[in-house]
Amino acid sequence: MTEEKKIKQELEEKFSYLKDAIVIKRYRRVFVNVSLEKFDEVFAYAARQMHFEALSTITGMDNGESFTVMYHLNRQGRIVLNLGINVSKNNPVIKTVTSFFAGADIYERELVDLLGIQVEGLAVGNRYPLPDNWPKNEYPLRKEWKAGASGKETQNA
Amino acid sequence: MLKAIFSILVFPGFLFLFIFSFVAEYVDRKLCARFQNRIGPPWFQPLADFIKLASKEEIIPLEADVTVFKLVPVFALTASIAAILYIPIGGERAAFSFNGDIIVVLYLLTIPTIAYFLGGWYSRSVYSMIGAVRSLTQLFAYEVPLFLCVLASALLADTWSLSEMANFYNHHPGYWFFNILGFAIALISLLGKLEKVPFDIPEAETEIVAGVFTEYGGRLLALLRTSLNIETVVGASLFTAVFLPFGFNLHHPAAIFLLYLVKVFSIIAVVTLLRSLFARLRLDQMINFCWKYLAPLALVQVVANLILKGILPR
Amino acid sequence: MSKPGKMTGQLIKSLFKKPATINYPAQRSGMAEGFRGKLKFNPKLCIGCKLCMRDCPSNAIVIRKVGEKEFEAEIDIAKCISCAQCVDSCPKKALEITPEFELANLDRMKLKVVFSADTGDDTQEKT
Amino acid sequence: MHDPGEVKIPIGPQHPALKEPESFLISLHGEKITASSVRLGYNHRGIEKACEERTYIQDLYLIERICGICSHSHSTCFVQAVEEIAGLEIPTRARYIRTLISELERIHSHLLWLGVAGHEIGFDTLLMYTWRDREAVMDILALLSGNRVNYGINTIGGVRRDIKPEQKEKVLKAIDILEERTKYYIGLAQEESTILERLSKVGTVSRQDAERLGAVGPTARASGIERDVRKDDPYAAYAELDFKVITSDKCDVYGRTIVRLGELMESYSMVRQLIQKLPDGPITIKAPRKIPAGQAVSRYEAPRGEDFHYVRSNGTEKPDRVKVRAPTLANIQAVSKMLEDGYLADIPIVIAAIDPCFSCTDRLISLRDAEKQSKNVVTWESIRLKGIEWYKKQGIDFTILNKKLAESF
Repeated sequence: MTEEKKIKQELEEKFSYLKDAIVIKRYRRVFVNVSLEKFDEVFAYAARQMHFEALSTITGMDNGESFTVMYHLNRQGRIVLNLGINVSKNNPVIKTVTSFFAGADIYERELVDLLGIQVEGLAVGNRYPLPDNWPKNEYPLRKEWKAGASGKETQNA
Repeated sequence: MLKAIFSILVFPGFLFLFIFSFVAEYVDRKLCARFQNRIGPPWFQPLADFIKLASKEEIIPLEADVTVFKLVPVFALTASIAAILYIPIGGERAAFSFNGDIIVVLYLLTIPTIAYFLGGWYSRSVYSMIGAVRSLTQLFAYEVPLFLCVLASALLADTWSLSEMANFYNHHPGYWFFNILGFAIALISLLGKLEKVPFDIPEAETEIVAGVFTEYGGRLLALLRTSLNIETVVGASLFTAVFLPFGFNLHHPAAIFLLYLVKVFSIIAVVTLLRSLFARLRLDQMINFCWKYLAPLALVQVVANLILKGILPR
Repeated sequence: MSKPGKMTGQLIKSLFKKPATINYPAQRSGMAEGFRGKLKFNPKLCIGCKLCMRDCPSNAIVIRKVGEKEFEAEIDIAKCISCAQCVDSCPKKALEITPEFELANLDRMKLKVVFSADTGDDTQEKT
Repeated sequence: MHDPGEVKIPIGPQHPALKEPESFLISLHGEKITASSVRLGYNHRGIEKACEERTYIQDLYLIERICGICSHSHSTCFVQAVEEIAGLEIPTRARYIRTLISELERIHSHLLWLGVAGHEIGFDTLLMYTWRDREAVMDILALLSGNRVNYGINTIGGVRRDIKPEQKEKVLKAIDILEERTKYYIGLAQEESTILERLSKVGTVSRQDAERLGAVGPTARASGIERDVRKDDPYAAYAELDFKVITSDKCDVYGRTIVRLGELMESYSMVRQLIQKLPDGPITIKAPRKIPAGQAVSRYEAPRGEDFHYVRSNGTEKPDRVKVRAPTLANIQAVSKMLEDGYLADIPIVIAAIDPCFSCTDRLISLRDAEKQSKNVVTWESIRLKGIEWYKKQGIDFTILNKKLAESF
């Protein structure tokens, strides 16, 4: 059995609700969809027990009605496990993963700035990557956001 | 009186040094470029730079002390020009001399560094201030070996006047060779004095922008750069008198002067080679190096000269 | 192991070597064959499909119809990134890339170049 | 200064040590660093958003311009993701050419880094020599791809230019020269005392810390982490090549230098293998303009470390989401750790040692209206006029000279 299949089997055995949520796209690429409530235990299990010891990045996406936040983990640089969660657009709140990966800090700040997703437990610090005088409630990576009016304000300030 | 004014304003004073410093800068830059396998600047580049800077607007930081800020380049320039008057360049005799002028020259050569410190400190910019502190810290490291080496040479000649020293070595040909260790140490210290790699710590570009010169621009920077170039020339001239005192008995004064030029350019060439050879040291490494190696070796030279003074025929 | 001044030999050797740099603009090194520089337009071949306009990543090219089966091209050199995607996209090979790369100009307006529909010669746009 | 013991010094956004705008605020006690903080984002250009508004073909060139040095890295990484979604299997020859360009790019990037490192420690001679030698590989890249940077060799479904037999000869010749020069630099780095003094025991980051902070590329490998996407998750033609992953357990800037120099030697051998094995065949297959809906993760070992792209398509000509994680973003978090207990003088080289590329790091955002006029905004033209006016008042007039200059072109 390939390593990818083993990962799928292990996750399915441990978390029965993941039965249909795991897709092996190709060798070394495993995509998993998790609900927001169950995310913590799956993520903790993957990071601690399954030894996915590196976080490549976190991708935030706007689906129109909701956001998808995808965590790209890898094991020894080989297999990439992509854990995706759906977050409602009305109340986008997720928890920080900086306790698992100190380096996640900057990726989470990106979610905050560009999509307006709140990250609980994120330490106070410089914002990234938008300027400090960027107007509130302007999130450029949201689909409805268009470059124009808000950009000018910050440029003049 | 007229002769004195001529010495101060024309030769070997202001005008001569002014032109000579441009030539020295050109030689330094061109050689450095050739060492680095580049073409390098055309001959008029230093002059063009000077004119460009001199025609630029002067910008003085809001928080800077205007008087000190403006006076510093003038201080630095005058001190280095004053120093050359006591250094014999066209023969055994300098324009002026008295017993003890070695000390005066050495201190006149310290004034530019102190001036840079003041200029940097009163610029009130963090980079300038750090540069100022660094230049002063560095001063204490290279000054000791430099002074010791010059004094060692004076000890052997048993005089405190540069002109008499030249006279002594001229009448005892070959004696200057005993100072060769001191010469080497002094050359390395000179790199520190002129703030060149590996001791360009006070103006380390990648760390503190330009150190004390960060806030300077326009005419003031032109003056500062000229004073640094003049310092190079004066330093090299001092070395020719102290460490390479030979050939003063040539028949023609022009020949003696030509020999002097050759000596100065050789020293500049060595300085250029050294500055293209190394990476910049850190301040702590530089101080360690100066106190651990240079100062003890300079002391060895002093002790050796004291012994030699007793043995050698006078 | 540690040797100060390891590069001395190399430096002295360089003194007697020809410099690696050249005195631009008096001397020019030129570019390799196939270098992507300024575009060239051949109006005889153009069929006005405007595929080049659609694929251009920086909207630097405009094809205009000036008569029956006659087209002229306007290229904004300031916008053109010399990727030559238009050359690949063109089904009739009406566009070509030349190795000319010294395209800077003191006047921004002179960077707009129009290739006439008759001869394909380029003229700077007068505005 | 109220507290004479502590000075806060800004390194950036404009600073000679940084080639790109990024800001480090350093607290100093004397020459010692007591605290540091980093502010990124000055280079944010809105590329991720812009990608969503352009076609795949246009995105290719946009992505390529994320960064000048690792342009091929980003474009290959992106194009691999798109090809994976579209289910395109590109020809072997195209894979080899892509790999060849990527190794040449690594050579060019590492030589550039060596020069920059030399400059940061005040060794300008080293800078001049390495950049002189780098011209050899730049010429080769210009010959093969048509440009010195932003090669534009990739297209969806293959590569755009083929390699001719006589070009192979030139590549091999240049590689011979470069190999000899690199051996010299390896000797230099191991023996020149001022280099050793400045690089050893500077900017250390232990293996545990590097792992915890997610360091990638040569930064991670210099801390003993044997990780290289080319080996771990082979793409393009790397599975068919024979090469070693260079690591060092020195954990400091010196280790990073040695790792990069070692990688140069590996790259030379790889380029030779690629030229030798280069199979015949087509260089491209036809790709659809509309990419079917799907998602893909693509990884690529850029000269600076793991480059990571995520692409989601929705069945149109334009992608739905493009996410780019450049290696510098992963490494920048280790910099604060490296700066701890260091000296002010070490800051430039420590920052340079991760080979930062801030353009890569800050991609996204807003295309601003360039036509905007405002009273507060000073245009370039008005600054120029003011300058001319000022000089005229001083009695200096450059207009005649300018005209002559303009005529001479």
